[in-house]
Amino acid sequence: MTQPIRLVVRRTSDVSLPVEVSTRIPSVLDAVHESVEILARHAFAGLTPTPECERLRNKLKTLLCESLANAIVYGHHEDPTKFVGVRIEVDTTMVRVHVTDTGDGFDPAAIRPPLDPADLDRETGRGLLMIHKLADSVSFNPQGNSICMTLRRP
Amino acid sequence: MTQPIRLVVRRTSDVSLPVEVSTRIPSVLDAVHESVEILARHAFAGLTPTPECERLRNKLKTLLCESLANAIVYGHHEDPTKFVGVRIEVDTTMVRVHVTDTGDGFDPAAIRPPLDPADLDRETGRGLLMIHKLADSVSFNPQGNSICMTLRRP
Amino acid sequence: MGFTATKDKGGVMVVQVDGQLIVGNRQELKQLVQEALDHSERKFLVDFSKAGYIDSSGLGALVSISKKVREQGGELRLSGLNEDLRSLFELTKLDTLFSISDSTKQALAAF
Amino acid sequence: MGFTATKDKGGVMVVQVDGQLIVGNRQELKQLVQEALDHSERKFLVDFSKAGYIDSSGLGALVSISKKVREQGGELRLSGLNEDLRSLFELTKLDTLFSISDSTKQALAAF
Ligand SMILES: Nc1ncnc2c1ncn2[C@@H]1O[C@H](COP(=O)(O)OP(=O)(O)O)[C@@H](O)[C@H]1O
Ligand SMILES: Nc1ncnc2c1ncn2[C@@H]1O[C@H](COP(=O)(O)OP(=O)(O)O)[C@@H](O)[C@H]1O
Repeated sequence: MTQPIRLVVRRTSDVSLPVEVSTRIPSVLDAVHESVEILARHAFAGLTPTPECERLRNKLKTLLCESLANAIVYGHHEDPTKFVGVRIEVDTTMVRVHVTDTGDGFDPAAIRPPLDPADLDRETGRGLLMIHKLADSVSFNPQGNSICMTLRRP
Repeated sequence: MTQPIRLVVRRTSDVSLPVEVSTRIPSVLDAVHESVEILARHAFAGLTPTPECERLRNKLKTLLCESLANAIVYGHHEDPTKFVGVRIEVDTTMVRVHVTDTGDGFDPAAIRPPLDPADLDRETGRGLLMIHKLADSVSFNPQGNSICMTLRRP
Repeated sequence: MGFTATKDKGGVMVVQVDGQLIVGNRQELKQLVQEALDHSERKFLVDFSKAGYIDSSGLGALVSISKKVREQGGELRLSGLNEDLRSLFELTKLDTLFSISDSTKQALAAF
Repeated sequence: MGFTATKDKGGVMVVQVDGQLIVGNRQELKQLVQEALDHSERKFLVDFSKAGYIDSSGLGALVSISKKVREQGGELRLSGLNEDLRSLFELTKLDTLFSISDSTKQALAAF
Protein backbone atom coordinates (compact mmCIF):
# COMPACT_ATOMS: atom_id res chain seq x y z
CA MET A 1 0.00 0.00 0.00
CA THR A 2 1.67 3.21 -1.09
CA GLN A 3 -1.18 5.69 -0.45
CA PRO A 4 -1.63 6.46 3.25
CA ILE A 5 -5.12 6.03 4.65
CA ARG A 6 -6.83 8.77 6.60
CA LEU A 7 -8.83 7.77 9.62
CA VAL A 8 -10.88 9.82 11.98
CA VAL A 9 -10.82 9.02 15.69
CA ARG A 10 -13.48 10.42 18.00
CA ARG A 11 -12.86 9.81 21.66
CA THR A 12 -12.29 11.19 25.09
CA SER A 13 -9.31 10.14 27.20
CA ASP A 14 -11.70 8.21 29.43
CA VAL A 15 -11.41 4.55 28.38
CA SER A 16 -14.85 3.87 29.83
CA LEU A 17 -16.39 6.13 27.18
CA PRO A 18 -16.95 5.03 23.56
CA VAL A 19 -14.21 5.41 20.95
CA GLU A 20 -15.17 5.75 17.31
CA VAL A 21 -12.78 5.18 14.42
CA SER A 22 -13.95 5.73 10.88
CA THR A 23 -12.46 5.84 7.42
CA ARG A 24 -13.15 5.35 3.72
CA ILE A 25 -11.13 2.74 1.89
CA PRO A 26 -10.61 2.66 -1.90
CA SER A 27 -11.88 -0.52 -3.53
CA VAL A 28 -8.48 -2.14 -4.04
CA LEU A 29 -8.04 -5.63 -2.60
CA ASP A 30 -4.32 -5.13 -2.02
CA ALA A 31 -5.06 -2.31 0.43
CA VAL A 32 -7.40 -4.35 2.63
CA HIS A 33 -5.03 -6.07 5.00
CA GLU A 34 -2.87 -3.04 5.69
CA SER A 35 -5.90 -0.81 6.24
CA VAL A 36 -7.32 -3.38 8.63
CA GLU A 37 -4.06 -3.50 10.57
CA ILE A 38 -4.12 0.26 11.03
CA LEU A 39 -7.81 0.37 11.95
CA ALA A 40 -7.41 -2.33 14.59
CA ARG A 41 -4.38 -0.57 16.02
CA HIS A 42 -6.16 2.76 16.47
CA ALA A 43 -9.47 1.27 17.59
CA PHE A 44 -7.63 -0.40 20.47
CA ALA A 45 -5.04 2.33 21.15
CA GLY A 46 -5.05 2.86 24.89
CA LEU A 47 -6.22 -0.63 25.88
CA THR A 48 -3.84 -2.76 27.90
CA PRO A 49 -2.66 -5.50 25.53
CA THR A 50 -3.89 -8.52 27.49
CA PRO A 51 -4.22 -11.92 25.77
CA GLU A 52 -8.03 -11.44 25.68
CA CYS A 53 -7.55 -8.10 23.99
CA GLU A 54 -5.26 -9.74 21.42
CA ARG A 55 -7.87 -12.39 20.65
CA LEU A 56 -10.52 -9.71 20.28
CA ARG A 57 -8.23 -7.74 17.99
CA ASN A 58 -7.67 -10.84 15.82
CA LYS A 59 -11.41 -11.43 15.58
CA LEU A 60 -11.94 -7.78 14.68
CA LYS A 61 -9.33 -8.07 11.93
CA THR A 62 -11.04 -11.10 10.42
CA LEU A 63 -14.45 -9.41 10.48
CA LEU A 64 -13.00 -6.34 8.81
CA CYS A 65 -11.00 -8.24 6.17
CA GLU A 66 -13.88 -10.46 5.11
CA SER A 67 -16.52 -7.74 4.99
CA LEU A 68 -14.19 -5.30 3.22
CA ALA A 69 -13.21 -7.88 0.61
CA ASN A 70 -16.91 -8.56 -0.08
CA ALA A 71 -17.73 -4.87 -0.34
CA ILE A 72 -14.82 -4.32 -2.73
CA VAL A 73 -15.41 -7.38 -4.93
CA TYR A 74 -19.22 -7.73 -5.00
CA GLY A 75 -20.28 -4.21 -4.09
CA HIS A 76 -17.76 -2.21 -6.13
CA HIS A 77 -16.32 -4.71 -8.66
CA GLU A 78 -12.86 -3.53 -7.57
CA ASP A 79 -13.45 -0.04 -8.96
CA PRO A 80 -10.70 1.95 -7.19
CA THR A 81 -12.66 5.20 -7.48
CA LYS A 82 -15.39 3.80 -5.23
CA PHE A 83 -14.93 3.93 -1.47
CA VAL A 84 -16.05 1.54 1.25
CA GLY A 85 -17.16 3.20 4.48
CA VAL A 86 -15.90 1.70 7.73
CA ARG A 87 -16.94 2.71 11.22
CA ILE A 88 -15.77 0.99 14.40
CA GLU A 89 -17.23 1.74 17.81
CA VAL A 90 -15.51 0.44 20.92
CA ASP A 91 -16.92 0.72 24.41
CA THR A 92 -16.37 -1.28 27.59
CA THR A 93 -18.93 -3.91 26.64
CA MET A 94 -18.51 -4.41 22.90
CA VAL A 95 -16.82 -3.66 19.59
CA ARG A 96 -19.18 -2.87 16.71
CA VAL A 97 -18.16 -2.63 13.07
CA HIS A 98 -20.16 -1.17 10.19
CA VAL A 99 -18.95 -1.76 6.62
CA THR A 100 -20.92 -0.10 3.85
CA ASP A 101 -20.56 -0.15 0.07
CA THR A 102 -22.52 1.66 -2.64
CA GLY A 103 -23.39 -1.49 -4.61
CA ASP A 104 -26.72 -3.24 -5.21
CA GLY A 105 -26.50 -5.35 -2.08
CA PHE A 106 -27.66 -8.97 -1.83
CA ASP A 107 -30.02 -11.19 0.11
CA PRO A 108 -27.98 -12.70 2.95
CA ALA A 109 -30.77 -15.22 3.68
CA ALA A 110 -30.17 -16.80 0.29
CA ILE A 111 -26.51 -17.58 0.97
CA ARG A 112 -25.56 -21.20 1.86
CA PRO A 113 -22.05 -21.70 3.16
CA PRO A 114 -20.19 -24.82 1.92
CA LEU A 115 -20.49 -26.90 5.09
CA ASP A 116 -21.87 -30.14 3.62
CA PRO A 117 -19.17 -32.74 3.02
CA ALA A 118 -20.02 -32.62 -0.70
CA ASP A 119 -19.45 -28.84 -0.72
CA LEU A 120 -16.14 -28.73 1.10
CA ASP A 121 -14.32 -28.65 -2.23
CA ARG A 122 -15.89 -25.31 -3.11
CA GLU A 123 -13.25 -22.64 -3.21
CA THR A 124 -15.44 -19.71 -2.22
CA GLY A 125 -18.29 -18.86 0.12
CA ARG A 126 -16.48 -18.93 3.47
CA GLY A 127 -16.28 -15.19 4.16
CA LEU A 128 -19.76 -14.70 5.60
CA LEU A 129 -19.44 -18.06 7.36
CA MET A 130 -16.36 -16.84 9.21
CA ILE A 131 -18.11 -13.59 10.04
CA HIS A 132 -21.16 -15.40 11.44
CA LYS A 133 -19.04 -17.81 13.48
CA LEU A 134 -16.75 -15.15 14.97
CA ALA A 135 -19.17 -12.29 15.59
CA ASP A 136 -21.64 -12.36 18.48
CA SER A 137 -24.23 -10.76 16.26
CA VAL A 138 -24.48 -9.86 12.56
CA SER A 139 -27.10 -7.79 10.79
CA PHE A 140 -27.57 -6.19 7.37
CA ASN A 141 -29.47 -3.15 6.18
CA PRO A 142 -32.56 -3.98 4.07
CA GLN A 143 -30.66 -3.36 0.82
CA GLY A 144 -27.88 -5.71 1.84
CA ASN A 145 -24.99 -3.36 1.13
CA SER A 146 -24.20 -2.52 4.75
CA ILE A 147 -23.19 -5.09 7.35
CA CYS A 148 -23.07 -4.52 11.12
CA MET A 149 -21.05 -6.96 13.22
CA THR A 150 -20.79 -6.95 17.01
CA LEU A 151 -18.21 -8.60 19.23
CA ARG A 152 -18.88 -8.76 22.97
CA ARG A 153 -15.91 -7.74 25.07
CA PRO A 154 -14.91 -10.37 27.61
CA MET B 1 -13.52 16.59 29.45
CA THR B 2 -17.01 15.61 28.42
CA GLN B 3 -16.84 16.44 24.70
CA PRO B 4 -14.92 13.85 22.70
CA ILE B 5 -12.15 15.15 20.50
CA ARG B 6 -11.89 14.24 16.86
CA LEU B 7 -8.50 13.49 15.46
CA VAL B 8 -7.41 12.64 11.98
CA VAL B 9 -4.70 10.03 11.46
CA ARG B 10 -2.94 9.74 8.11
CA ARG B 11 -0.65 6.75 7.78
CA THR B 12 0.26 3.57 6.02
CA SER B 13 0.76 0.33 7.91
CA ASP B 14 4.49 0.61 7.23
CA VAL B 15 6.06 1.96 10.44
CA SER B 16 9.03 3.25 8.44
CA LEU B 17 6.73 5.71 6.66
CA PRO B 18 5.53 8.97 8.28
CA VAL B 19 2.40 9.06 10.44
CA GLU B 20 0.45 12.30 10.74
CA VAL B 21 -2.05 13.02 13.51
CA SER B 22 -3.95 16.27 13.51
CA THR B 23 -6.82 17.85 15.40
CA ARG B 24 -8.38 21.14 16.47
CA ILE B 25 -8.80 21.74 20.19
CA PRO B 26 -11.25 24.21 21.72
CA SER B 27 -9.60 26.90 23.83
CA VAL B 28 -10.51 25.42 27.21
CA LEU B 29 -7.63 24.82 29.62
CA ASP B 30 -9.37 21.90 31.29
CA ALA B 31 -9.35 19.95 28.03
CA VAL B 32 -5.61 20.27 27.43
CA HIS B 33 -4.22 17.35 29.37
CA GLU B 34 -6.76 14.83 28.20
CA SER B 35 -6.41 15.90 24.58
CA VAL B 36 -2.66 15.59 24.88
CA GLU B 37 -2.99 12.10 26.33
CA ILE B 38 -5.08 10.99 23.36
CA LEU B 39 -2.84 12.67 20.80
CA ALA B 40 0.28 11.02 22.20
CA ARG B 41 -1.45 7.64 22.27
CA HIS B 42 -2.45 7.75 18.62
CA ALA B 43 0.76 9.38 17.39
CA PHE B 44 2.67 6.42 18.81
CA ALA B 45 0.08 3.67 18.15
CA GLY B 46 1.99 0.81 16.60
CA LEU B 47 5.38 1.57 18.14
CA THR B 48 6.82 -0.99 20.50
CA PRO B 49 6.57 0.58 23.97
CA THR B 50 10.27 0.55 24.85
CA PRO B 51 11.55 2.72 27.72
CA GLU B 52 13.04 5.13 25.11
CA CYS B 53 9.67 5.37 23.45
CA GLU B 54 8.07 6.15 26.84
CA ARG B 55 10.57 8.94 27.46
CA LEU B 56 9.91 10.35 24.02
CA ARG B 57 6.17 10.18 24.64
CA ASN B 58 6.59 12.07 27.94
CA LYS B 59 8.63 14.75 26.22
CA LEU B 60 6.00 15.00 23.48
CA LYS B 61 3.28 15.42 26.10
CA THR B 62 5.14 18.27 27.80
CA LEU B 63 5.74 20.06 24.49
CA LEU B 64 2.06 19.71 23.60
CA CYS B 65 0.75 20.78 27.02
CA GLU B 66 2.91 23.86 27.28
CA SER B 67 2.37 25.08 23.72
CA LEU B 68 -1.37 24.38 23.86
CA ALA B 69 -1.74 26.22 27.18
CA ASN B 70 0.03 29.25 25.69
CA ALA B 71 -2.09 29.20 22.53
CA ILE B 72 -5.27 28.97 24.63
CA VAL B 73 -4.35 31.62 27.21
CA TYR B 74 -2.34 34.19 25.23
CA GLY B 75 -3.52 33.46 21.71
CA HIS B 76 -7.24 32.93 22.35
CA HIS B 77 -7.83 34.40 25.85
CA GLU B 78 -9.63 31.13 26.70
CA ASP B 79 -12.41 31.80 24.20
CA PRO B 80 -13.94 28.31 23.82
CA THR B 81 -15.24 29.11 20.32
CA LYS B 82 -11.68 29.50 19.03
CA PHE B 83 -9.74 26.38 18.06
CA VAL B 84 -6.04 25.61 18.32
CA GLY B 85 -4.64 23.58 15.43
CA VAL B 86 -2.32 20.69 16.30
CA ARG B 87 -0.37 18.59 13.83
CA ILE B 88 2.07 15.85 14.81
CA GLU B 89 4.32 14.10 12.31
CA VAL B 90 6.20 10.97 13.35
CA ASP B 91 8.78 9.23 11.21
CA THR B 92 11.69 6.95 12.02
CA THR B 93 14.04 9.86 12.71
CA MET B 94 11.93 12.46 14.51
CA VAL B 95 8.65 13.67 16.01
CA ARG B 96 7.56 17.13 14.91
CA VAL B 97 4.74 19.11 16.48
CA HIS B 98 3.04 22.21 15.09
CA VAL B 99 0.69 24.20 17.37
CA THR B 100 -1.08 27.17 15.81
CA ASP B 101 -3.48 29.74 17.22
CA THR B 102 -5.32 32.60 15.57
CA GLY B 103 -4.09 35.28 17.98
CA ASP B 104 -1.72 38.22 17.47
CA GLY B 105 1.40 36.21 18.21
CA PHE B 106 4.41 37.52 20.10
CA ASP B 107 8.14 38.07 19.74
CA PRO B 108 9.82 34.99 21.20
CA ALA B 109 13.22 36.75 21.17
CA ALA B 110 11.87 39.23 23.73
CA ILE B 111 11.03 36.54 26.31
CA ARG B 112 13.43 36.01 29.25
CA PRO B 113 12.84 32.89 31.33
CA PRO B 114 13.22 33.28 35.11
CA LEU B 115 16.59 31.58 35.50
CA ASP B 116 18.45 34.22 37.51
CA PRO B 117 18.47 33.46 41.25
CA ALA B 118 16.55 36.73 41.80
CA ASP B 119 13.85 35.60 39.36
CA LEU B 120 13.27 32.09 40.69
CA ASP B 121 10.36 33.37 42.77
CA ARG B 122 8.44 34.32 39.60
CA GLU B 123 5.40 32.15 39.25
CA THR B 124 5.18 32.21 35.45
CA GLY B 125 7.41 32.14 32.40
CA ARG B 126 8.59 28.52 32.50
CA GLY B 127 6.52 27.07 29.64
CA LEU B 128 8.73 28.18 26.76
CA LEU B 129 11.78 27.38 28.88
CA MET B 130 10.64 23.77 29.25
CA ILE B 131 9.90 23.60 25.53
CA HIS B 132 13.35 24.91 24.61
CA LYS B 133 15.10 22.56 27.03
CA LEU B 134 13.20 19.41 25.97
CA ALA B 135 12.91 19.90 22.20
CA ASP B 136 15.86 19.38 19.89
CA SER B 137 14.75 22.36 17.86
CA VAL B 138 12.09 25.06 18.19
CA SER B 139 10.96 27.62 15.65
CA PHE B 140 8.11 30.11 15.24
CA ASN B 141 6.38 31.58 12.23
CA PRO B 142 7.13 35.28 11.66
CA GLN B 143 3.86 36.33 13.34
CA GLY B 144 4.65 34.28 16.43
CA ASN B 145 1.32 32.46 16.63
CA SER B 146 2.58 29.11 15.37
CA ILE B 147 5.29 27.07 17.06
CA CYS B 148 7.12 24.11 15.55
CA MET B 149 8.98 21.75 17.90
CA THR B 150 11.11 18.80 16.87
CA LEU B 151 12.26 15.83 18.94
CA ARG B 152 14.94 13.56 17.51
CA ARG B 153 14.11 9.88 17.85
CA PRO B 154 16.84 7.90 19.59
CA MET C 1 5.85 -12.03 3.51
CA GLY C 2 5.81 -14.84 1.03
CA PHE C 3 6.53 -18.52 0.57
CA THR C 4 9.69 -20.55 0.84
CA ALA C 5 9.74 -23.93 -0.87
CA THR C 6 12.38 -26.54 -0.03
CA LYS C 7 12.54 -30.22 -0.90
CA ASP C 8 13.07 -32.53 2.02
CA LYS C 9 15.21 -35.69 1.72
CA GLY C 10 12.07 -37.83 1.62
CA GLY C 11 11.02 -36.01 -1.55
CA VAL C 12 8.38 -33.82 0.09
CA MET C 13 7.99 -30.21 -1.13
CA VAL C 14 7.79 -28.20 2.07
CA VAL C 15 6.18 -24.81 1.51
CA GLN C 16 6.56 -22.42 4.41
CA VAL C 17 3.96 -19.63 4.61
CA ASP C 18 5.56 -16.49 5.95
CA GLY C 19 3.16 -14.11 7.70
CA GLN C 20 -0.18 -14.60 6.04
CA LEU C 21 -2.10 -16.37 3.31
CA ILE C 22 -4.59 -13.86 1.97
CA VAL C 23 -6.32 -12.52 -1.08
CA GLY C 24 -3.15 -10.62 -1.99
CA ASN C 25 -0.74 -13.58 -2.15
CA ARG C 26 -2.83 -16.76 -2.55
CA GLN C 27 -2.26 -16.69 -6.34
CA GLU C 28 1.48 -16.95 -5.74
CA LEU C 29 1.01 -20.08 -3.63
CA LYS C 30 -1.29 -21.68 -6.21
CA GLN C 31 1.29 -21.01 -8.93
CA LEU C 32 4.16 -22.35 -6.88
CA VAL C 33 2.32 -25.65 -6.29
CA GLN C 34 1.15 -25.86 -9.91
CA GLU C 35 4.71 -25.49 -11.16
CA ALA C 36 5.92 -28.16 -8.76
CA LEU C 37 3.14 -30.47 -9.99
CA ASP C 38 4.29 -29.75 -13.56
CA HIS C 39 7.77 -30.84 -12.47
CA SER C 40 6.30 -34.12 -11.22
CA GLU C 41 6.35 -33.35 -7.52
CA ARG C 42 3.60 -35.27 -5.74
CA LYS C 43 4.11 -34.81 -2.02
CA PHE C 44 3.35 -31.41 -0.50
CA LEU C 45 3.48 -30.02 3.00
CA VAL C 46 2.25 -26.47 3.64
CA ASP C 47 3.63 -25.29 6.95
CA PHE C 48 2.02 -22.43 8.88
CA SER C 49 4.32 -22.24 11.88
CA LYS C 50 5.47 -18.80 10.72
CA ALA C 51 1.99 -17.65 9.69
CA GLY C 52 -0.49 -15.73 11.81
CA TYR C 53 -3.37 -15.12 9.45
CA ILE C 54 -5.43 -16.85 6.75
CA ASP C 55 -8.47 -15.21 5.20
CA SER C 56 -11.37 -16.93 3.44
CA SER C 57 -9.73 -16.64 0.04
CA GLY C 58 -6.56 -18.16 1.49
CA LEU C 59 -8.68 -21.11 2.64
CA GLY C 60 -10.13 -21.22 -0.88
CA ALA C 61 -6.63 -21.38 -2.33
CA LEU C 62 -5.78 -24.35 -0.10
CA VAL C 63 -8.96 -26.13 -1.21
CA SER C 64 -8.01 -25.50 -4.84
CA ILE C 65 -4.46 -26.78 -4.31
CA SER C 66 -5.68 -29.87 -2.52
CA LYS C 67 -7.98 -30.69 -5.45
CA LYS C 68 -5.17 -30.31 -7.98
CA VAL C 69 -2.77 -32.44 -5.95
CA ARG C 70 -5.40 -35.16 -5.52
CA GLU C 71 -6.18 -35.12 -9.25
CA GLN C 72 -2.52 -35.93 -9.92
CA GLY C 73 -2.57 -38.74 -7.37
CA GLY C 74 -0.47 -36.70 -4.96
CA GLU C 75 -0.69 -35.99 -1.26
CA LEU C 76 -1.07 -32.69 0.63
CA ARG C 77 -0.60 -32.11 4.35
CA LEU C 78 -0.74 -29.03 6.57
CA SER C 79 1.20 -28.30 9.75
CA GLY C 80 2.04 -25.66 12.33
CA LEU C 81 -1.40 -24.04 12.67
CA ASN C 82 -1.71 -21.94 15.81
CA GLU C 83 -4.82 -22.08 17.96
CA ASP C 84 -6.67 -19.29 16.09
CA LEU C 85 -5.88 -20.77 12.68
CA ARG C 86 -6.86 -24.25 13.75
CA SER C 87 -10.23 -22.97 14.95
CA LEU C 88 -10.68 -21.41 11.50
CA PHE C 89 -10.40 -24.87 9.94
CA GLU C 90 -12.80 -26.24 12.52
CA LEU C 91 -15.51 -23.63 12.05
CA THR C 92 -15.40 -24.07 8.27
CA LYS C 93 -15.23 -27.89 8.68
CA LEU C 94 -12.11 -27.85 6.50
CA ASP C 95 -10.38 -29.84 9.24
CA THR C 96 -12.24 -32.82 7.76
CA LEU C 97 -10.86 -32.14 4.26
CA PHE C 98 -7.19 -31.67 5.15
CA SER C 99 -4.65 -33.86 6.93
CA ILE C 100 -3.39 -31.57 9.66
CA SER C 101 -0.34 -32.29 11.85
CA ASP C 102 0.96 -30.27 14.78
CA SER C 103 4.57 -30.05 13.62
CA THR C 104 6.49 -30.33 10.34
CA LYS C 105 8.29 -33.32 11.79
CA GLN C 106 5.06 -35.22 12.49
CA ALA C 107 3.70 -34.28 9.08
CA LEU C 108 6.83 -35.48 7.26
CA ALA C 109 6.77 -38.76 9.15
CA ALA C 110 3.17 -39.32 7.98
CA PHE C 111 3.92 -39.26 4.22
CA MET D 1 -6.53 12.64 40.73
CA GLY D 2 -6.18 15.10 43.54
CA PHE D 3 -4.47 15.74 46.82
CA THR D 4 -4.50 13.93 50.13
CA ALA D 5 -3.39 15.87 53.19
CA THR D 6 -2.47 14.08 56.43
CA LYS D 7 -0.71 15.38 59.50
CA ASP D 8 2.27 13.34 60.62
CA LYS D 9 3.06 12.85 64.32
CA GLY D 10 5.91 15.40 64.06
CA GLY D 11 3.33 18.04 63.10
CA VAL D 12 4.16 18.08 59.40
CA MET D 13 1.31 18.49 56.90
CA VAL D 14 2.04 15.85 54.27
CA VAL D 15 0.31 16.59 50.96
CA GLN D 16 0.34 13.71 48.53
CA VAL D 17 -0.09 14.65 44.86
CA ASP D 18 -2.05 11.97 43.07
CA GLY D 19 -1.37 11.75 39.32
CA GLN D 20 -0.44 15.22 38.21
CA LEU D 21 -0.03 18.83 39.24
CA ILE D 22 -1.24 20.89 36.32
CA VAL D 23 -3.10 23.99 35.25
CA GLY D 24 -6.39 22.23 36.01
CA ASN D 25 -5.74 21.41 39.69
CA ARG D 26 -2.95 23.70 40.92
CA GLN D 27 -5.53 26.11 42.38
CA GLU D 28 -6.83 23.33 44.63
CA LEU D 29 -3.31 22.72 46.00
CA LYS D 30 -2.73 26.43 46.60
CA GLN D 31 -6.04 26.64 48.49
CA LEU D 32 -5.33 23.55 50.56
CA VAL D 33 -1.99 24.97 51.71
CA GLN D 34 -3.46 28.46 52.31
CA GLU D 35 -6.15 27.00 54.55
CA ALA D 36 -3.58 25.00 56.49
CA LEU D 37 -1.51 28.18 56.95
CA ASP D 38 -4.66 29.93 58.21
CA HIS D 39 -5.00 27.09 60.74
CA SER D 40 -1.43 27.82 61.89
CA GLU D 41 0.27 24.89 60.20
CA ARG D 42 3.90 25.79 59.45
CA LYS D 43 5.59 22.57 58.24
CA PHE D 44 4.69 21.27 54.79
CA LEU D 45 5.83 18.30 52.76
CA VAL D 46 4.54 17.91 49.20
CA ASP D 47 5.11 14.31 48.11
CA PHE D 48 5.21 13.35 44.43
CA SER D 49 5.79 9.61 44.73
CA LYS D 50 2.34 9.01 43.23
CA ALA D 51 2.64 11.77 40.63
CA GLY D 52 3.89 11.43 37.07
CA TYR D 53 3.46 14.87 35.64
CA ILE D 54 3.93 18.54 36.54
CA ASP D 55 3.42 21.31 34.01
CA SER D 56 4.83 24.82 34.08
CA SER D 57 1.82 26.21 35.90
CA GLY D 58 2.16 23.42 38.47
CA LEU D 59 5.74 24.56 39.02
CA GLY D 60 4.40 28.11 39.33
CA ALA D 61 1.95 26.95 42.00
CA LEU D 62 4.79 25.36 44.00
CA VAL D 63 6.79 28.62 43.77
CA SER D 64 3.74 30.55 45.00
CA ILE D 65 3.19 28.14 47.91
CA SER D 66 6.82 28.23 48.89
CA LYS D 67 6.69 32.05 49.05
CA LYS D 68 3.59 32.04 51.25
CA VAL D 69 5.01 29.43 53.61
CA ARG D 70 8.26 31.36 53.91
CA GLU D 71 6.38 34.62 54.59
CA GLN D 72 4.74 32.90 57.57
CA GLY D 73 8.09 31.63 58.81
CA GLY D 74 7.21 28.10 57.81
CA GLU D 75 9.10 25.36 56.01
CA LEU D 76 8.29 23.53 52.75
CA ARG D 77 9.93 20.38 51.44
CA LEU D 78 9.36 18.20 48.39
CA SER D 79 9.88 14.44 48.03
CA GLY D 80 9.34 11.46 45.77
CA LEU D 81 10.16 13.08 42.41
CA ASN D 82 10.84 10.53 39.67
CA GLU D 83 13.72 11.01 37.26
CA ASP D 84 11.69 12.98 34.69
CA LEU D 85 10.21 15.29 37.33
CA ARG D 86 13.55 15.87 38.98
CA SER D 87 15.07 16.87 35.65
CA LEU D 88 12.23 19.39 35.31
CA PHE D 89 13.36 21.07 38.53
CA GLU D 90 16.94 21.02 37.29
CA LEU D 91 16.28 22.56 33.90
CA THR D 92 14.23 25.37 35.45
CA LYS D 93 16.85 25.75 38.25
CA LEU D 94 14.03 25.34 40.77
CA ASP D 95 16.11 22.60 42.42
CA THR D 96 18.02 25.52 43.96
CA LEU D 97 14.82 27.07 45.37
CA PHE D 98 13.31 23.94 46.96
CA SER D 99 14.55 21.45 49.54
CA ILE D 100 14.12 18.14 47.74
CA SER D 101 14.42 14.72 49.42
CA ASP D 102 14.28 11.32 47.77
CA SER D 103 11.69 9.79 50.12
CA THR D 104 9.00 11.03 52.49
CA LYS D 105 10.94 9.44 55.32
CA GLN D 106 14.11 11.38 54.59
CA ALA D 107 12.09 14.57 54.13
CA LEU D 108 10.27 14.14 57.46
CA ALA D 109 13.56 13.46 59.26
CA ALA D 110 14.93 16.75 57.89
CA PHE D 111 12.28 19.02 59.48
N1 LIG E 1 -21.31 -6.46 -0.03
C1 LIG E 1 -21.86 -7.40 -0.84
N2 LIG E 1 -22.54 -7.02 -1.95
C2 LIG E 1 -23.09 -7.92 -2.77
N3 LIG E 1 -23.02 -9.26 -2.56
C3 LIG E 1 -22.36 -9.72 -1.48
C4 LIG E 1 -21.74 -8.82 -0.56
N4 LIG E 1 -21.18 -9.55 0.41
C5 LIG E 1 -21.42 -10.84 0.12
N5 LIG E 1 -22.12 -10.96 -1.02
C6 LIG E 1 -22.59 -12.21 -1.65
O1 LIG E 1 -22.46 -13.25 -0.70
C7 LIG E 1 -21.73 -14.32 -1.25
C8 LIG E 1 -20.96 -15.07 -0.19
O2 LIG E 1 -19.91 -14.25 0.29
P1 LIG E 1 -18.77 -14.89 1.14
O3 LIG E 1 -19.36 -15.80 2.16
O4 LIG E 1 -17.93 -13.78 1.67
O5 LIG E 1 -17.93 -15.82 0.16
P2 LIG E 1 -17.10 -15.48 -1.15
O6 LIG E 1 -16.74 -14.04 -1.11
O7 LIG E 1 -15.94 -16.39 -1.07
O8 LIG E 1 -18.06 -15.83 -2.27
C9 LIG E 1 -20.89 -13.73 -2.35
O9 LIG E 1 -20.53 -14.66 -3.34
C10 LIG E 1 -21.79 -12.61 -2.86
O10 LIG E 1 -22.69 -13.11 -3.81
N1 LIG F 1 0.81 31.57 21.49
C1 LIG F 1 1.18 32.74 22.09
N2 LIG F 1 0.59 33.91 21.76
C2 LIG F 1 0.95 35.06 22.36
N3 LIG F 1 1.90 35.14 23.32
C3 LIG F 1 2.53 34.02 23.71
C4 LIG F 1 2.20 32.77 23.12
N4 LIG F 1 3.01 31.83 23.70
C5 LIG F 1 3.76 32.46 24.60
N5 LIG F 1 3.50 33.80 24.62
C6 LIG F 1 4.17 34.84 25.45
O1 LIG F 1 5.34 34.27 26.01
C7 LIG F 1 5.33 34.45 27.44
C8 LIG F 1 6.09 33.29 28.10
O2 LIG F 1 5.33 32.11 28.00
P1 LIG F 1 5.71 30.86 28.90
O3 LIG F 1 7.20 30.68 28.88
O4 LIG F 1 4.93 29.72 28.41
O5 LIG F 1 5.32 31.23 30.37
P2 LIG F 1 3.91 31.64 31.04
O6 LIG F 1 2.85 31.06 30.18
O7 LIG F 1 3.99 31.01 32.38
O8 LIG F 1 3.92 33.12 31.07
C9 LIG F 1 3.89 34.56 27.82
O9 LIG F 1 3.73 35.27 29.02
C10 LIG F 1 3.29 35.29 26.62
O10 LIG F 1 3.48 36.68 26.74
